[in-house]
Amino acid sequence: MADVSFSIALAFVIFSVISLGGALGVALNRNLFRGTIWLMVSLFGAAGLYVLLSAPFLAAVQILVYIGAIAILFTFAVMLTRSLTQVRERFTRVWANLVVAVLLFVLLIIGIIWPVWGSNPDLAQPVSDVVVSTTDLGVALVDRNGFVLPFEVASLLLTAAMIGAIVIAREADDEV
Amino acid sequence: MDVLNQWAFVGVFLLLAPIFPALPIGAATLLRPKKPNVLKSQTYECGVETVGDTWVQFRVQYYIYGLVFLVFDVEMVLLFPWAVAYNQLDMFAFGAGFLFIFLLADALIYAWKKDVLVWK
Amino acid sequence: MVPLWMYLVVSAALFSIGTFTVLSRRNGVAVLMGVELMLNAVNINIVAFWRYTAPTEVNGLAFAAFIFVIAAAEAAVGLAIIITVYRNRHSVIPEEADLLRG
Amino acid sequence: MECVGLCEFVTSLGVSDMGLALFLGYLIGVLLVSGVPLVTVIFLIWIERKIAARIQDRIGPNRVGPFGLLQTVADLLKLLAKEDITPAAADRLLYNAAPIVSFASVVLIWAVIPIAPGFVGVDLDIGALYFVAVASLGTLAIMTAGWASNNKYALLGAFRVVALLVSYEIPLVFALVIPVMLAGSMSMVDIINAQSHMWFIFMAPVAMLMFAISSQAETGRAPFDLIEAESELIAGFNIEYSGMKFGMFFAAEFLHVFTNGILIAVLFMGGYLGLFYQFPLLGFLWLGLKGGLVYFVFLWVRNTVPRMRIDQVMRFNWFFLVPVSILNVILTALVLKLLQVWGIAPVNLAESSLLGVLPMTVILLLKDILMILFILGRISQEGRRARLDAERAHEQLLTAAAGD
Repeated sequence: MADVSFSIALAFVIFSVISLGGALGVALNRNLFRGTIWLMVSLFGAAGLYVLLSAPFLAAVQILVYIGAIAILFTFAVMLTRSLTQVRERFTRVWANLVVAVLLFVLLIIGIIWPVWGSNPDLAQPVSDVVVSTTDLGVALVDRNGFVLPFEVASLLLTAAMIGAIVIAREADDEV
Repeated sequence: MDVLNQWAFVGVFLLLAPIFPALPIGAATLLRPKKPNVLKSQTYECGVETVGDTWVQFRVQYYIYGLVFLVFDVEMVLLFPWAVAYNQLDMFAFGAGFLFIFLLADALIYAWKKDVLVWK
Repeated sequence: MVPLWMYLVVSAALFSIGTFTVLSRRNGVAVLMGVELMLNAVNINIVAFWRYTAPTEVNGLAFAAFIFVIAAAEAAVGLAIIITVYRNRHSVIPEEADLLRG
Repeated sequence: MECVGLCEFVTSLGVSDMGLALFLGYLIGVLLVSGVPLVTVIFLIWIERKIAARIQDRIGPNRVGPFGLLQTVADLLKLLAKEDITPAAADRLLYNAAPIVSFASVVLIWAVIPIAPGFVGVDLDIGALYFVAVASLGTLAIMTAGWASNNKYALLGAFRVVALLVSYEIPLVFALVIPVMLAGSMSMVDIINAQSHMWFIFMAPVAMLMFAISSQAETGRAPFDLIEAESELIAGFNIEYSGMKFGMFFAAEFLHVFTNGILIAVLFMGGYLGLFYQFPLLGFLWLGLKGGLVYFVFLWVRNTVPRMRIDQVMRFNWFFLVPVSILNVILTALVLKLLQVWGIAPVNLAESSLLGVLPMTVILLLKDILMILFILGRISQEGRRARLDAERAHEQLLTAAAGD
């Protein structure tokens, strides 16, 4: 068993580094297109974490939705809103914001995560190795006592988002 | 454990997959002649010198295609579990799925009516 | 297995980086990228808690799936607004979209 | 974690460390699984050129080796020795990464394809979703290639291609829902097992057609070959690429077409199922035959149909493919559920029998035929109306001219 935990820990470290490194790339890169690629790297790392957390369905969805669709949308938006003169973007109040972010991180760690969950030995291991399947998710999504209302509301939200975005973007098209 | 076992295979595959195309490209780097000059490494636009910035303005049209695609793609997040579990469900589940797809089809019909999906 | 708090630390770090991006970038598209990072950090948190405390219940998975929907809707509408503002005012900087200011 | 299969083999060779044995086992597995597409792609280029030549009444490559079989090797050698120019204005990192990602995304699909009984890279629970997700990496690679080249035509070409690819992914995924729904699983092996008595092509021909058409568009083949509309876009997104990097985009496209043929064979035509498929070699042969047949149809279409204009391509997708595929999902779901409620259709297809699945096949097929007839009727109606409008306008023009 020792080998298994070691490889899982190794995979965890690798995916965490990918995820956080990509996020840093997003935060610090001045080139927006490269920023989009970094965002995708970060989200790819997060997909790896989902796999380690035994949620491969979410990992596949993460790749499908983010890298397949949201990345494309972001690149389109980058091209559509490029400033005519400056390709490289500016930052505001970097040091103050850095302090805020680091403070937030430290507060989250010492304020919440470590005292509540870090010292709890029960949570070093998952309570069970049995994990619900995608089928169970599907059953619950359309169950009368389950998630059927959020399921329909999600559809409504997507419809509203699509119509709203079309209305907004179409007006922009008329302007030009 | 079994699931992770399977995904370890995918992980190894993920590590190896970029190597297959990288190998011939790398080999080419070693073998090919390398005589760049200013003219060769210019941007190739039909022999004429490049005018202005590459990042020309694009129409919002492209964004709308991406947007509609995104919405349908996300719909799949919820539709695939539904389809997988479909054989175990009752008529109510069909109704729920139908309403779900129907609401999104509405958005598509709206997009039709507004003529935003026609390439202009 | 990796203990739960490690996932929480990664998620907290991701959230902080997202916050930094949202606060320090002036470009609206970059700000939205920061928001995506934050939503993703939240999702890692949810999935981690689900895995460690209630893996036999479907709630965690369903919740995470709905967050995908929300993230997508947010990106779609947010980017559309930024594009419109850019077309009208030739700026992608959120603070400069102040037509509604009294 | 137990050590089985290839891992056992590695241990028998004298590797004592468990973790290393597991890793080496995976490594050999990956090499075996990815060997199939990598070896086929070399022959595919020859096959494709031969078929294209025959359709166009030419002979095709016939100089290098017997029947020109070594033509690809000669091409490869040429590409290896070719100078590879990176434009000075390009984003070097992304410019070099794009062809690699493009090719890798296609090879990665093979991880979930069951090649023969018991010979599958990995039978993921979410196999169907996995291959859609992995294939979408290719779209981003094209976008990146267009942007990193820093060339107006490349960027414009990439934009058009990506708009086309994302549009055609919608009917593709909707068509994919049908086999998943019928089999009640996203695992490729389960989908094949569910077809052990009746292939899905007979239950859902419309879904298969949708899948095939959008696959053709996803690979950028005629009539959707706007990716390489040489005359309009001077080659599109890969204009700045030369040498081996261009070759990688090229190989990725060839391999993707064949992979799509195999995917259709797996999803709709029973994959490796066939006479005596239990012998792995025969199963492999069956899959190859079915996939090859679909692949041939793809090539046939590619070489006979002219290129469509981009507005026609988009119109065809948004006003025909997407609504039909949505309607197809709803109708199939309705009929299937009714049949299951009335007890005509077995809930578990794999454990049923030929007689058990026959009634539902007939009804589903009938439903699809009715749907096709209805759609054809609508199309002819629309066509007639358009013709009448045009005639009326013409007449008005004539009377106006006579009035002057």
